[in-house]
Amino acid sequence: MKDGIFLCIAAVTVFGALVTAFSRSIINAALGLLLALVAIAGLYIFLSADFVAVSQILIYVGGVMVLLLFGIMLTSGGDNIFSNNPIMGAVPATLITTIFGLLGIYVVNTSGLTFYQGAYRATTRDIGHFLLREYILPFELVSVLIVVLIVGAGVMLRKELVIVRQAPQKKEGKK
Amino acid sequence: MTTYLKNIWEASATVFEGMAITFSYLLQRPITVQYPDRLKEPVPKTLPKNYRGRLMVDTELCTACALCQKACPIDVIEMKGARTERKKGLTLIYFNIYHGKCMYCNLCVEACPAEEGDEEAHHTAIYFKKDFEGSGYELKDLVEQFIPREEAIQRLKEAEETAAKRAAKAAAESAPAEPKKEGNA
Amino acid sequence: MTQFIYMFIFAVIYLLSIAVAAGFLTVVERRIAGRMQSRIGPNRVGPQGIVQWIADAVKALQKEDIIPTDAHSFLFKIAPYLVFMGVFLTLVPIPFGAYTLMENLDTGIFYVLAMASFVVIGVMMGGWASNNKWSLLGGMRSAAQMISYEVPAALAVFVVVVMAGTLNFQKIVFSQGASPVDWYVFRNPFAFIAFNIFFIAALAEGNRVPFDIPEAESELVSGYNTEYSGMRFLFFFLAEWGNLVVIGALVSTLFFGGWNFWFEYTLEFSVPGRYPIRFEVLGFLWFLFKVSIFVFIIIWIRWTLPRLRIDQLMDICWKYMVPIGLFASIGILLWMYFVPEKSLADTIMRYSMTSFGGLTILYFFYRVFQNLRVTKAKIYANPFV
Amino acid sequence: MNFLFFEGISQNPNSYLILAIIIFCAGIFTVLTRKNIIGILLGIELMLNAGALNFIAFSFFRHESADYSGHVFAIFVIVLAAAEAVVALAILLAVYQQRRSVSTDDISDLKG
Repeated sequence: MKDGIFLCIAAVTVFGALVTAFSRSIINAALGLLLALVAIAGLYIFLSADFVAVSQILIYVGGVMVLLLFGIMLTSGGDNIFSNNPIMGAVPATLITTIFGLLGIYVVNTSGLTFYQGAYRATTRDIGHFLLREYILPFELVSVLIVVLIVGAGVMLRKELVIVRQAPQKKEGKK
Repeated sequence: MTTYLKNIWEASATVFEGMAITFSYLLQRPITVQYPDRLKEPVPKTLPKNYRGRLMVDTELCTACALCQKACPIDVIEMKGARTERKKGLTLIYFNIYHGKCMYCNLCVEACPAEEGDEEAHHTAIYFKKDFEGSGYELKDLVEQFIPREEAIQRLKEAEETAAKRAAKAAAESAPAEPKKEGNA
Repeated sequence: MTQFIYMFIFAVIYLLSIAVAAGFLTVVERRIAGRMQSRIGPNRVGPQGIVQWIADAVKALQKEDIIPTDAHSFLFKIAPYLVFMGVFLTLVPIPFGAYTLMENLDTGIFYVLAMASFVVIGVMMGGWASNNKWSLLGGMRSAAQMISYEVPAALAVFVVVVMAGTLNFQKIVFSQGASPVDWYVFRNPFAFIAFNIFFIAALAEGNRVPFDIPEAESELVSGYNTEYSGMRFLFFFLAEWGNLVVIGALVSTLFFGGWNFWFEYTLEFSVPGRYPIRFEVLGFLWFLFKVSIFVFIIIWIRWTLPRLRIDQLMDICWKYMVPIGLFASIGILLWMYFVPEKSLADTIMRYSMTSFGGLTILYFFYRVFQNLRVTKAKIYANPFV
Repeated sequence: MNFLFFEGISQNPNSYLILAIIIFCAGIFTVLTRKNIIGILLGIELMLNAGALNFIAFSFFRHESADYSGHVFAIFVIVLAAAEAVVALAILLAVYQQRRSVSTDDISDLKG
């Protein structure tokens, strides 16, 4: 039973990732990514990481994917969503991907991890302890980073600072 | 800062007051009446005396003078009167009212010469009922035939017979007789 | 495998009950709206119109399922289910009693915040896939509004989490008592502020008036669900009214003691079998009572306040609720540090807050009766006309 | 490839690692073949997720119940991915305001 559910979730993950990679429409790619992210949250639950799974859904689905969809809708507005790269074509991409895949399989074969039937454990309290004891410095650095990020993103989109320059001879380049 | 706090205070206070007002409405009786089946008394009884509902014709009283038809500015009334042996004077052949067109201007009622009733139940031959539920499922439901179709056909036949009889009688009495005035065409 | 079947059966029961509750709430909302506007509301189908929602559902089911030309048909079809899923999944960890819950998740309230984000995606997808400007505008506004108001909601939840020391709903319920003095709202001023912020943010996340800009009928012809018809439209509605239940349950669990009915309830009862079943039933009814009060308040707010403008909405979120939420979350840390539980100051604060709350309610009813006296209306409290 | 025929495939570390490889490769392929900046962002998100999945898998299969460093790292990865997405989208929108385009071919001023 557990294996069956695992296989289903893994299949959904792979499907989502492949849709992201091979779909020609950007909105379909984004939705494939959404599927993959949710399925990866399911995999986290298999690995007894409930807090990380919920964070994954909260941040990716509720935050990142909404932002990405916003970006897609604001910039392409429904059209111009077919955008594969003709210069960096599929052949070199496939080559590089294959190299990375072989490398990964080599690493897996030499990982030395063994079969393990772990029980489900509640992790929230322990993660809290780890974040505020061992990893307090990175934690604080992340918070500083986020403050910088909020201010930076705000500044970057302020109207006065965007230098409105003439678009390179396009019909729609009014603004 | 003071404006900030003042805004917060005003928001909560006004929401509080507004909710008190709406809650007070929750404790009042709704003023809606449940038409048409849960009324204390039927609506026509509560209407004023000069309420103009649907047009109605008293076919017994009507003298088929066609004054109302002439008075109507938008041809709501379609009627015909002719001489038959039923009664003295003109008889109604048919009387149709197009309710969809009527604009309740009262001109036909003012023109009507035939009146009946005392001070209380006074009405002319054509008058406004206190009835307003005239909706129907088809367009032809808006045409009211006060004399049913079969009856009208019957009366038309009678009128033609009478006319033929009178013409024959007139021809028998005197050849160069004055032409009788027939009912309205 | 048997466990899986049990889970499936429970899920179906939950699904059916949330659907019935949502349907029933539509009738209740229309009746209350009617009374607040001096009219009656639907009262024809069944006694007092109580099965009006079935008639509505049957009518909607008979309608044609229209998919607009040039719409992205797959997204268009799947969006209402995503929205409904987002609302339904939030119900999983919410306890309706000591045993009446689907799964006592350890991540509890965090999980609820996470699942609510499916609603955002669904609404955006529905709006985009409709190929309609109004729908797109509604979807975008809705997404902006929901992810903005998640921030104050999370801050308010943070206050509760700090006070309870856990994310688990059952433990949050245990750490509050049954009497109003032990509820988190009346523990200290910061928790009270957090309650207000959470309630307002939850309203905004559920797209309820006065924050219903995404579906503003008069500006956007009902926003992201403009193009929907029949069953798919009904799913949006189910989600909206199911969300009412979720908001009510969340507020009453986090701040108002949850299902905790018995006054001497202790943790030892949480061992299965030790907790008497009559307390379970009483607690369930008590919880439902609290939920229905909050649902009533939400409906009541809807028929009291007008809709906000989009800039006012963002102002309220970023200029008022987020700073106040930050203030409350820092304040609660200081309060927890300096005022230990069951100290004198804590007790005084609890009792004074509780009496303050009670006095506010009394003053409210005083204002209500004053309004009645001003309008010279007779009191007619019978809810059935 | 006999790892697929293990009795408990969900308890086998290699299945998770292979999944992570597949996801990572899909991410690399996406980054390399997309012209749209947002498409490239999607690929980066996939790659980051593969990394986080590896962290969690390693943490789980280390057989030490008290060590949650992998989870903490995964959380950092998630948070930083969100941060990166925000910055990238802010840059993207600023670029779009100037150029009315999000294609990498049109933004080639520094190419020389």
